[in-house]
Amino acid sequence: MPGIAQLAMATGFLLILIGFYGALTRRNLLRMIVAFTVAGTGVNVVIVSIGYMHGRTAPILDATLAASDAAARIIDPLPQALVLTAIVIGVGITALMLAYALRLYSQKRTLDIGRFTELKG
Amino acid sequence: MAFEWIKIPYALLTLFIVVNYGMLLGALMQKIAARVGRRHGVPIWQNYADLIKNYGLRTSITHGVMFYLGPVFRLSGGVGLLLFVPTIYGSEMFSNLSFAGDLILALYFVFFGTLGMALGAGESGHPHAAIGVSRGLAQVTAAELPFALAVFAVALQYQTLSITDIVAAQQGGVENWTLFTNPLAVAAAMLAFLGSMMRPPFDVVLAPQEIPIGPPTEYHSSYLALMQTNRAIFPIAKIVVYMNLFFGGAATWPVFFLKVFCIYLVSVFVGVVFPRFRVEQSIRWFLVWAVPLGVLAILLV
Amino acid sequence: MSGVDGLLLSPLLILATGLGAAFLLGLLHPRQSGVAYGLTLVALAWMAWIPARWLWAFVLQGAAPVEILTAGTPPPFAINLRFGLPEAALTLLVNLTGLLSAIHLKDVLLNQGRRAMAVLLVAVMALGGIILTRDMFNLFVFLELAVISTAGLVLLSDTHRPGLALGAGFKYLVVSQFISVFLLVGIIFAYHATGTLNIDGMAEAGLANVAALAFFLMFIAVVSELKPFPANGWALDIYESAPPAFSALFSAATGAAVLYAADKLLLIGGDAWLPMATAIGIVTFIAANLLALPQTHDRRLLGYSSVAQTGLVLMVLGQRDILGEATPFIAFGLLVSHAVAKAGLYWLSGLVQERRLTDWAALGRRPLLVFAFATFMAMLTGLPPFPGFYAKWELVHHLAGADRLVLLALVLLGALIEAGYLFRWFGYLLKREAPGGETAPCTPHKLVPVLAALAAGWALAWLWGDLFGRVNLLLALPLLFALAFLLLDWLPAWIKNTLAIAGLVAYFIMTWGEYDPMRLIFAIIFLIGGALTLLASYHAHGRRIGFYPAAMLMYAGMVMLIQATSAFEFFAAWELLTVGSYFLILRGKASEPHALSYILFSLGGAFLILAGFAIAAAAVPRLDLAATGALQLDLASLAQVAAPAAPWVFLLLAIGFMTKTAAIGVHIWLPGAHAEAETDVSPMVSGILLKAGLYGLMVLLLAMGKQQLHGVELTHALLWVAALTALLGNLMAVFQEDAKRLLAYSSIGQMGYAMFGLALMNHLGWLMALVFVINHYIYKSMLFLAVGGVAKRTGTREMYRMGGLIRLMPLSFIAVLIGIIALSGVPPLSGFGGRWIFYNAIMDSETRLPIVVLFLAGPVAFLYLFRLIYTIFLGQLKDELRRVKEAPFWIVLPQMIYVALLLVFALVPGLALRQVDAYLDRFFPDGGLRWEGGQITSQYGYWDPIAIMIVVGVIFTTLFLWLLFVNRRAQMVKQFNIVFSAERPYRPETTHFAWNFFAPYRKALGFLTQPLATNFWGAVTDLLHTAGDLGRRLYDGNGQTYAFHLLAFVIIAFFIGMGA
Amino acid sequence: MKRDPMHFIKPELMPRKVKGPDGVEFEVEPLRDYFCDAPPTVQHGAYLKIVEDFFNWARAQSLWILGFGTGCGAIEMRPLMTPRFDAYRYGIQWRPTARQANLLVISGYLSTKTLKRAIRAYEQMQNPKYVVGLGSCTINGGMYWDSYNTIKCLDQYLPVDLYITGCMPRPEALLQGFEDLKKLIRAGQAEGANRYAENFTWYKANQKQVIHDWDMPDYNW
Amino acid sequence: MVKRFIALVLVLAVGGLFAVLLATYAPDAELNQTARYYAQRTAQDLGAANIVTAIIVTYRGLDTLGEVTVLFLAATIVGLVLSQGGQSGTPARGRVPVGELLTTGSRYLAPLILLLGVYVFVNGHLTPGGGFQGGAIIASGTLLLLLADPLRRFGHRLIAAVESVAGVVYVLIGLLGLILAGGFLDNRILPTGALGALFSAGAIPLIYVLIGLKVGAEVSSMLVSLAETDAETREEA
Repeated sequence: MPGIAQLAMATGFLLILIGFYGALTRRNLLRMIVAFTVAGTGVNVVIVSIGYMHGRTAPILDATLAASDAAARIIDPLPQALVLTAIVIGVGITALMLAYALRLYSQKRTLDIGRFTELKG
Repeated sequence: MAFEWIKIPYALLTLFIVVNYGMLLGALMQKIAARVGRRHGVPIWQNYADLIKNYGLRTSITHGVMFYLGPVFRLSGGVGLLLFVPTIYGSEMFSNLSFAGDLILALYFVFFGTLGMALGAGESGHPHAAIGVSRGLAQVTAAELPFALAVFAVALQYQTLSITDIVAAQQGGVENWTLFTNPLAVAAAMLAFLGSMMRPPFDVVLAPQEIPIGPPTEYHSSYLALMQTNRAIFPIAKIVVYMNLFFGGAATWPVFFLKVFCIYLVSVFVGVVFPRFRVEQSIRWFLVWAVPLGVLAILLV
Repeated sequence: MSGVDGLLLSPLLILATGLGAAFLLGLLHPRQSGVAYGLTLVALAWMAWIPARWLWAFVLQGAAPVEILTAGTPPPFAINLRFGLPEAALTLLVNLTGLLSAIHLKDVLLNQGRRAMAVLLVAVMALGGIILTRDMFNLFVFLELAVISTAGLVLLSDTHRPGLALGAGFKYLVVSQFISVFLLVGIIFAYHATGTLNIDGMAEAGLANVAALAFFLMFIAVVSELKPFPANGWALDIYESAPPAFSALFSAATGAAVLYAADKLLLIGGDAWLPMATAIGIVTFIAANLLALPQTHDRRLLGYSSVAQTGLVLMVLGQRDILGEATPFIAFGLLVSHAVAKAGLYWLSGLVQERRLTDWAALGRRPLLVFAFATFMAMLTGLPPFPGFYAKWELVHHLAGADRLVLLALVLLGALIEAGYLFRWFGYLLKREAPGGETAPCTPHKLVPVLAALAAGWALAWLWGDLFGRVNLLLALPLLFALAFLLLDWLPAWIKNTLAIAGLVAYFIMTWGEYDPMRLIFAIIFLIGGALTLLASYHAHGRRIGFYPAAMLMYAGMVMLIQATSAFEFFAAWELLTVGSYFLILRGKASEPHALSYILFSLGGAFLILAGFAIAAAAVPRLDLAATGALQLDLASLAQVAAPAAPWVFLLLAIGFMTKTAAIGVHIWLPGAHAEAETDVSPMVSGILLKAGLYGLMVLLLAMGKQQLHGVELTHALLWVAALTALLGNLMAVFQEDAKRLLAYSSIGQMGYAMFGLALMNHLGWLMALVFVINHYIYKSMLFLAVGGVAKRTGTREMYRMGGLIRLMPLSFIAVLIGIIALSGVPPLSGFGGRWIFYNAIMDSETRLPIVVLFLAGPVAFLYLFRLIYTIFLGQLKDELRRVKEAPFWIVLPQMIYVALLLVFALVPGLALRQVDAYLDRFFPDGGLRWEGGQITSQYGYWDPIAIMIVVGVIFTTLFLWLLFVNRRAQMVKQFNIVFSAERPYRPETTHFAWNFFAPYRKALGFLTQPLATNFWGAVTDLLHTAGDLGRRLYDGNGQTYAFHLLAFVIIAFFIGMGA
Repeated sequence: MKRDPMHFIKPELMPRKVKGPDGVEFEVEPLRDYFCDAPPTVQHGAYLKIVEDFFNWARAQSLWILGFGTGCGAIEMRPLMTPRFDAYRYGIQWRPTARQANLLVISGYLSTKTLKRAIRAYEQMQNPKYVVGLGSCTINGGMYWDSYNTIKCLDQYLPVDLYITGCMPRPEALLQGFEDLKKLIRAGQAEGANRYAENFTWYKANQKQVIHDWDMPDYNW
Repeated sequence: MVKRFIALVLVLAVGGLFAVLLATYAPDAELNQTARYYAQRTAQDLGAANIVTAIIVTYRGLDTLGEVTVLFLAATIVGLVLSQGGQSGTPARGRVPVGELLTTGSRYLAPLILLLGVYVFVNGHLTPGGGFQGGAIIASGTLLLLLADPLRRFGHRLIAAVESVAGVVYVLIGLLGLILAGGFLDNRILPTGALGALFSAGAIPLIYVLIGLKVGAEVSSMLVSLAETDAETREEA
């Protein structure tokens, strides 16, 4: 029976596929960037779903969770650390692409990617 | 086979005999050709008269050094070819200067005269001379091939390149001649012989009217005299090579005169009958008829 | 220990200084960009100094690789960085390129402000991170850092249309988004499977079936960063639009870093994934080179070339299983050559205004930059003495050893295509006339990186020579002598000429003792003959920049060729003389296309020889592996090549050597190359260089003797090829209008004769070949010099425009007269000797038919020889040539020496041939000649050269005296005093019969001279170009299409990879 | 040189400036550069009379006629080559080039234009050379006695050794004429070439008086 | 039309790839060795309550350094890209007047948002969240201010200074870790203190504060740059 992890991962993969399809078919730059963000979120969901273990709690040591029995009760903290970095990098690239899109628009008054094909061959 | 001083007078003797025989034979052949045309033909001593007249001419012009040396090259080619080949088999007297080189020397020395003459004619500045030379050289490439093949076949057959050995192998009766032991080679050689004798089927080089006698058009008086002496010696010298290679050589002078006459007659015999070939026709003729014979000769030896 | 363990030298500092400096720049006031620039340079310099110091420690002081732990906890739980020899070398390469690029970008950085400097610092730091990190996710972070900084740096574009760079940057980001998705998914699933993010941890855990898919995603993502063939449109747009300094950084540094990352990944994947890496690598190498052919934009071409080289290195990494411990030597050799050369070329492109390849002619006037360009080009095509050459040698040998011949063929094919477009470009640079625009002002900051790359190139050449172990090419005396002329190039020409001649003669005196008689002949021709030909070079005034290094390189190559004992020395010498002669031929005014076809055929031949040696080395039974080393194939040991490979080795080597002697089919380069070369270069190239090919054939035939391939006797085939070459070479010469082309075709014919002699494989056949070698050198050099002198005086090479020069240029006439008498084989002179030995040789040869072809070729020589001398010297003198002076003294002098040499060789052939005749007995016992006094007797006939000369001389002089006596008062007349049927010739031009001299002959035998070979090779090149054009249509400039390509590439790789 | 109709010189013979391959300009004077303008000299026979007689015998025996037919007489010369008359028997032969010929037969009327060619052909022959005139036209103009462009008396222009009369002499007459010529030669009286050399200026004056477009050197070697 | 079809095929193929991954995925019953190490050793070694923060700041400190550089880089390049654009910015087509509700609300909310952001990244090592989340909150505060008053000018000099100082100090702490403690970015250069206390877990809180400030400064500088593109006047960055 697909557990929560598989369900989350499936949605993550689905998001990635939607993101890819959007990026490949939409000609507008901004829509492409949005599609990439969707794909990025999908990846993040997948990463987080990897670390999930049934019936365990978040890796924060506090009153309810003593340091000693942490190993038995917490889920895998590493993916969460990785996802944080992945998100930040996603933000960085998206910001860059938006800036590019802005300048490309200001240059040719269009956002259609098909119009920026001076470099070819 | 070393050099002795006595060989020089002997060689000069051979030269004297051959020059005179050449003059007379040339006139005789002209007379035969005339008689074919039911003309009486020139007197037998006509060549002498022409020679002396040309030597006797008082003035001459020169176009330059190479023009001046042309006839000298030509005649020394003829004389050299004659002397490098032993004329009479077996006699030390008449083996001339053949100690210097063998069959290959004779084969290549033929070109010495041609080259010199071509350069002389070139210097004359006359376009007809150049056209004549270009035709002559073009024709000689095709004409020489069957002869070279025949010579190679004979050399392979007798496993030697020295002419005296080849003649020695053909002694003892007519059936030992190369004519009968290697007929293909002789056939190819004789076809090539026609090409090299400047007789009508292949005399587009000296075509009298079209390009006034081709290369020698600017030559006269003593130059022409030298060329006439060569025209007497050179055919005989070439025929001597043919005779030694294919027709058993000559042990004595009468046999020599007879065989030379017969071989010379072959070219005259063909010459009086056929009209003149253009250069590409003659090249094609040689490559179609003479060369296959030569190739067969090599393969079947 | 070795003084490298201080904090300031800790490898981590590479990253820390980069970051620290980037952040520090933020503090500076915008107007202090000068200070910021200084800080950036200091930071980059320090980042470069650390690995340099470590490299010194590793190499010389034997320091051990060091593990750097972060966060004080052991690796699997924290990120660790390793710093061994490879990392040190790579970081040094990256940081140095970064520093030099920063210097190159001085003015761009200054006006862009401190932000651009920060981006540059971070970019260099990121690449350092990729190399050092041993953690997968950390690798992902640094990769993304590199991507972003690349996108940022592309914007500092100096092209006048900034919009281009924007488009390229955006496409790059689009593609990198896809790549990062795959990489992240791959990493997380690999983590799930192995429980660790550390690369070494993953390697031990090993990736079972499911994890294999995860590894595939990671691997395909990193490989996509390496710009594999279908999915590299974005990379080329970046190369085209980015500023050159950045492209240098992008191609050299990023390429190297990501390649090392791919290597680390392959560590994880293990041997199962090597075939995929190889496949992607080789496909990229071939396809990128093919697409580079039709390029006209210089930076895009460099882009394709760098993509190709990266593919090649990836392929080498993929062959790690068979290369074993040689992998670093080869991979680094190729990578370093590519990096230094590509960076250098990009920095050079900064100095050129226009972007078309032909506009690089503007550099043509600067010798130093031309030398730099030549060095970079030589490094890229792997010519000696550069690292690429050693690397290619090892690579080919290992591939042949592991019997991967298809791969070997593809590598060589790709290298040949690359050589094609690079040498074509070098031709444009030197020969096309510079467009109006001067090169960009050579400000020092743009020049320093180029010179640094140049110095690095030559230093690496010396280093790789040492690393190679056996022979370091740069220590070979002849090569050093040639390179010394590079430094002396500022001297006037005559001093250099004297030096060159002295050098050649001295070297001959030093080494003539060690040659056996056969090689002694070649040594005499190469050295003494070379010195003689160089006499003609005194006629040139001024400095003749570039002539002497090229000439000395050729002579060095040739001398090393005959001194070579091992296959490696032989091949190195072969390529040296090819390169030297290429530069020599390229000096001719209109010689560019011909020099290109020359170098392509020669390199093609050289690659065949390389393949031949490699297969031979593989097939030689490994008795003494340890002693001589696997790859130390001696020329002599060619004989023990095992049966199945022997005929193929023979075939490859024979074809390779025959491209140099211009056998029919591969001869089309010769006429153009020899005709268009300069007056004193033609004799060198034609008289001396062709003998190198013959020497190669001799070595081959001596070593391997007769070979059978599918029942066909290879020497028999060689016989036919030689005969056809002789006939067709002579026939084509007959119909030439250009004098030098006529002589060039005649060389083809003569080489046909010489090869025929060799192919006869009997004593006299070889003797004939040697006679031809000597004869051909003497009369061909003489004829080329004579015709060159005439062409210099009359200003034209077309024979029908000359005529009647015998009175004005008598000495040239004598030289040509003696030359043609000798060449045609007419008795008194030495040509006849060759013919006489030929006849004796064919007496006992078993095959007869080729001899028929050769007999026809003989008299044909008369035709073009007479045409040469008649149309130039005899016939009618043209008006404009009436005041022509005799050829310059220094061109006539060698000719007269050659005339004397010919006469001496004609009179006393024994002087040269006696020892070699005895020497040949060792290989061909029967059929030798007996030399008694003047007479030479063979088994069949006899020949007495002195007697012939005397007899002919006596007859000639007596007849001449007789004519002089009889014809004393001949009246000297002028050119129009001819019997023109009682008329007067119109003009000299119409009376000189020279144009289409053998028209009837062309009607008869013209069909034999159809340009079949030219059409064939033309078709091959057209095919390659159309393939290139078709390929180029793949990149239509649309970012989305590039995304499609990437996904398609991933899917295809997946199906093929996982399927296999 | 204004175009004087009487002294018209063809353009290719006009002096012209020419630029050599090395860029040096120089003057080319065709008439002086292309043609040798040395005058003919009197050539004496061999010192000994016996040798000269012997040579004269040879000269008589091998008469090489230049194939140069001008007037209607040329048609009479053709039969001599045919079997019926066969001049070869007497050592007579036709040579296509003037160099090798020693007998010039002017066979009939001679227009001034042809005279120019005849002179050139005659001057290109070698000493000793003989001229034979056929028919009355060469003697006194014949039926063209009052024509404006024919040569009335050949002797003023070329040194004629023998005339064969008849308005056109038949081949037999020609043969007989040649026999007479042989006697002259054998007697040593056929020194036309020397006569031409001795009063060369006189001949040249007569010729120039008739030939107006004289655009060639005085003596055409 | 063909393009869509090919896109669909490709995406489905990639989907197939992911499907294989999904099908063969089996969640671990037990923590793998790396996670178990973190679970057991974080408390006693680093003294940080929030294990994820411990991993982010110390164990995988280099990643975080890399991340911060990514953001710094993105901000710099965005600034570069937009400053290069020159005056080609779109003319402000009649700015829609900002609603009264937004202006007053932002004036009230902005300080609160700022406070929340500071709280989040100060308690990064104790409670969920940390430098990045806090930085993002501060940036959202700046965004709110920008929305309220688009012509508002922020002192670029200030933002750049904060950014640089934070970056440099962060690197210095890293180097200090190398000198004093076990390795680069080791947090034990300061006493780890009691678990759960504000001043515990060595240098982690200090690093997180710096990261928070830096991220806040960078993201807001990006937003400001984007905002300025359509503003008429532009003073040199």
